[in-house]
Amino acid sequence: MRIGVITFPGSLDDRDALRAISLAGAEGVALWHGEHDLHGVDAIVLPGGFSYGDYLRCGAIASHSPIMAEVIDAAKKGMPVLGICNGFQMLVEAHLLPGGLIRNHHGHFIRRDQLLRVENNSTAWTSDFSANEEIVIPLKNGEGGYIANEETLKELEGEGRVVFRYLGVNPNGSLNDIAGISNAQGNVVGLMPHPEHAVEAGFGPNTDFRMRSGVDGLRFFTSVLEGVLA
Amino acid sequence: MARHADTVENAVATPEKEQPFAALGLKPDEYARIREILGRRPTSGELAMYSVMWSEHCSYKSSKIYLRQFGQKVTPAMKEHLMVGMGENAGVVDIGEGWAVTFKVESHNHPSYIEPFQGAATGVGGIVRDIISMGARPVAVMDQLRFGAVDNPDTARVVHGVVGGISFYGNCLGLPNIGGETYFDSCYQGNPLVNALAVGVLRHEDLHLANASGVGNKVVLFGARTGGDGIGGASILASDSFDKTGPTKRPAVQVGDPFAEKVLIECCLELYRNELVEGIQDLGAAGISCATSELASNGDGGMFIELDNVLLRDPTLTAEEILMSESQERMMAVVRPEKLDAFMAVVNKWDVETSVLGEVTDTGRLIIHHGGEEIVNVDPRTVAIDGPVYERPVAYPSWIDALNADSARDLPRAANGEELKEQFLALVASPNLADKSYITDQYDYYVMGNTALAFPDDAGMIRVDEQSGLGFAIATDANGRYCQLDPYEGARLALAEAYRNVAVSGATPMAVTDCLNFGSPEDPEVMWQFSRAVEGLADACLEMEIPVTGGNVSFYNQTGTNAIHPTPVVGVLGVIDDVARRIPSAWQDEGHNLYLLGVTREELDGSAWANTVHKHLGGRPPECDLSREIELASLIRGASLESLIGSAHDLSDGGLAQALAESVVRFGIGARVWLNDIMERDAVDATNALFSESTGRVLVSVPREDDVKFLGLCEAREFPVLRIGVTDRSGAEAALEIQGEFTVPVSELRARSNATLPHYFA
Amino acid sequence: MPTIVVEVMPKAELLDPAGKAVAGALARLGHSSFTNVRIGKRFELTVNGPVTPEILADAQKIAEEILSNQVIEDVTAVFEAK
Amino acid sequence: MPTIVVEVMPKAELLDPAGKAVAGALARLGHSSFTNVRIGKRFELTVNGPVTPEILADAQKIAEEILSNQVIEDVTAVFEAK
Ligand SMILES: Nc1ncnc2c1ncn2[C@@H]1O[C@H](COP(=O)(O)OP(=O)(O)O)[C@@H](O)[C@H]1O
Ligand SMILES: [Mg+2]
Repeated sequence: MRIGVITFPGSLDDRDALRAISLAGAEGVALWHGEHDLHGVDAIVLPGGFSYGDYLRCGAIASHSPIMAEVIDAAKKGMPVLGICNGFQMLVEAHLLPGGLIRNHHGHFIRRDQLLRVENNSTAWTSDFSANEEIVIPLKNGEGGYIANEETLKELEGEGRVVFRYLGVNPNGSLNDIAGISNAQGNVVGLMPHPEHAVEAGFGPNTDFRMRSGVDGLRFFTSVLEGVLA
Repeated sequence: MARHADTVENAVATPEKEQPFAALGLKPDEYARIREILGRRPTSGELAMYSVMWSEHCSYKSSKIYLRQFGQKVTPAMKEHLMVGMGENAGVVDIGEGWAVTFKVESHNHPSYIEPFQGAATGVGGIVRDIISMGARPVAVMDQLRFGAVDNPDTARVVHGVVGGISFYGNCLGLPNIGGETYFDSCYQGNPLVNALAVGVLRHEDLHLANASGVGNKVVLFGARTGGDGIGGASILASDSFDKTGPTKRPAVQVGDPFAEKVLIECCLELYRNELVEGIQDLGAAGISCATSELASNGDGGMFIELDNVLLRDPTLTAEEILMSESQERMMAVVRPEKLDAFMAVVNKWDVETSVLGEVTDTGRLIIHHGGEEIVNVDPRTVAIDGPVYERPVAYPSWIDALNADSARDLPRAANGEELKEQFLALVASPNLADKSYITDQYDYYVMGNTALAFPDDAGMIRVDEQSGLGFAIATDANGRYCQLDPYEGARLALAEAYRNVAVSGATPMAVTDCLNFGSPEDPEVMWQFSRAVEGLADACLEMEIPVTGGNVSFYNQTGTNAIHPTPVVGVLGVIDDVARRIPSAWQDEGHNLYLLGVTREELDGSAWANTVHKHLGGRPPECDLSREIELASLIRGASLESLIGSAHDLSDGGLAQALAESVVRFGIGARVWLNDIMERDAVDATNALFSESTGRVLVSVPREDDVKFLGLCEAREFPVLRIGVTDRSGAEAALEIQGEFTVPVSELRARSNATLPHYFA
Repeated sequence: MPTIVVEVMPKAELLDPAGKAVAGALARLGHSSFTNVRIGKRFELTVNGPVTPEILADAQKIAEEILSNQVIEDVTAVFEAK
Repeated sequence: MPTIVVEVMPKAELLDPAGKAVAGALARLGHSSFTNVRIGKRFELTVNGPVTPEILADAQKIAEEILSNQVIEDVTAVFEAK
């Protein structure tokens, strides 16, 4: 299976996403923002970083990139798309996911090993988790506060489209402790924490067992692998 | 409206014209020397160049005669792994398997006081460009910070800005921050120190140097456009040479654009990969003046530049301002004409604006044209290399004997366990020892996926080769209080501590960088401190056989007659064959034995204990036995190779007490510790057993099954070792028990340690 | 050169933590007359040549589609600066 | 309730990375009439009661000392919104 990772100017975690994909047993394909070609990939990751410096709104300028037209098209046809952090912000700006992401309520960038609950394990990117499983995934952002109007929140909650929720600490003031959401079909998932940083023992988040040993992020990528093979 | 710059022709014709050299920071004799070199008065453009390049910051005119020691006090062993030594943008060290590492620490102190956010941000940006210019991919940053008193109202302004700026720039650039230092002391009140360190990795064959060789090769400026940043000084020239309306408003501050720099990194790496540049130089202080004169000096000696080709952000800039502008995120490359098209294709791919300014010549002159006229015609070496050199007067400080005589030996000690506990808690919560998460939580260390260790571990560690696990570790240290007591010893102690911090991570120390932060060189007592510190560092490096590969000097950290404590920040780089072997600073298991390596002496002078409990600074810094440090490092390495130890934490500020506190708090696993064996063997009291800052000591945890082997190792090497406790329960019950003295729940320790910085800054 | 100003404010019904933080700071510093603060953006677009109705319309379009995110923000004004 | 508006812009002579990024995006998307973009902030301060000259003066002071960083920004306007 081939999973594309799009590099935008200012993308930072693109190489990490490619590494995660290969550790999960798939083939990573580097894609370039300026092209209109998805090179026949089966799924797409929009990686973390600060595309175009995130100066306007996070992900806003990147969401107008040439390749995003193809991504929007493919997503609407059901291709699995995962937006991580800046990628989540792009999905929101591209209106593939509802709501918006704003400055953290405490005003700072924050990096922490974040406990999450997997609220929905039937999306393309979460099928390898069990329902309500608690996982630890690194989080690092300055603008990760999820907001949406009442109606949207109700819809997300009602349809089970809140995929991940922060446990213990709400690190950025997100409404309803929302860490990640999906579209109605479940093929497009966006979240603020970084699964690609929890894929290799020695370089991941701390767990109760050992420092830097967390690999919960790997199953995002094995999930999509199995989904496509199935 | 067109402004005509002062031309060479004009300079020849008007020898008597008065020039504002003093306002530009040049001394009368320096100005006279420029006239002598040129055989005429300088044009205003030349004056701009000489004045910035001959400044203390760029020319090292007060420090040069001392820094030479770093190149002289060397043994063949010290050169063995050095691919590039002092004098280039950054030193390069061969770490094996075809890999090399380049690293350097630099100051951005003054700008960070004026505008803390942008000052600190551009400090990170500047040092990272040094690393790129060596042909390396930057892979990590660190920040060494010194602020004024924690409770001074201005300190919060500086802390918020500086930390925010480092976080913003480093995170946005995608470089993991893997460590640093944070100290508060009123001596830094008007002179905070913001040092930034960057590390890069490269394959041996990718090494690039800053020189302009090959007559006819193109000189190309790329990256951000040139604006009026950081050229407060040049406006003096502008007003002098052009009109009577007074200087235009030119800010002294620079604004950083980490996004532009990130793109520049990727663009440069692609240029290197495709072998499209012959030489490259970053633009930092003194901008185009520095880049052109240095590239030319280090190459074939000549260069012709058409200044009109510089892409401007602000079209009203004068020639002098363009020459002096410190706009960030710019690079200058030397490119073969036949490769120019390929070069342009890469920069266009990355949307990086680029212009060809001129070419390399063999005239031995740096000639710059503007508006079709010659405004600069100099021998570039006289600008970049043969600047003034001063042997400034030094004077033994009048106050230092009295300070040294005032030992902490006579300060009252805790009378009982309860008092000892109060002192312990006070230290744990003191701003210099308290938990730094308020700061470090704002730094990303995950990006790039190769961070094996970062704060709060003693050293940061990065995997270089994903197949073999080859990596490097790095730590920096400087204890300004020790340096105030004795700058020679203080510098040696800084090296010893950084060396030890790298060693306890499991890596082998290999090379040194330094950032020497001092008061005014025009003060003979400061100059004495400086000379002693450099001598101490150079001697210590020679003794440890570990070379200084580069660094930076920051003078004038002084308000009136109040100089900062001498603060020579020393960074040590080590290599580790496989980062999987890394040793954390804190234990992760219950029931391990705790050993103290090294001996404890009555050494409380300059200590955190004296500072926190008695507000005292006096006496002599702790003794520093460098051969002991080498033995200690080799012992740890031996133990690590056999996987005998679970954790290792070096003892420094706050002594054993602080090492224990940090170790139990980190993973919430308590410990039972006894002091009596230390007190008996080393003939010290409980206060010293807990708070002495004797060097050459490390606290290690060893699994029971490896006990015999570990002790055998210590015995074989005749290294002093004492079993001082065991790791204990974790969870809600976890506590640190100092037997016969006191017990503190880990939760209380954590709460105390975590509360301090948020209390002042959150 | 002529300039078009675009003003964008966070939607009134949505959270504005930055505004809230500033309001809190003002209250702590004793500036009690101000009960609420909202923080938006002001864009100044330099126009190359005269501001025609077409250019103003283009600015309006840009304001809605790029300079703001209509899900969380409102364009409150687009006008030529005098 | 009455509102005082404070406008803060980055100093003209300093780099405005945000404006630069947006200008680049506009050009790439074909909106070529706009040659330069600068991005500042717009604060709306809600006032509890009528806007007296004292309150306006206080707002001016706040604008200079709290809402802006005078080293890199200018307060370009402080006025009561109609
Ligand atoms: N400004 C900073 N940036 C990054 N890391 C920091 C900073 N200040 C302190 N640290 C980290 O916090 C930890 C504790 O600092 P410190 O007590 O000074 O260490 P040590 O005593 O080992 O030199 C170290 O891992 C250090 O790297
Ligand atoms: Mg240490």
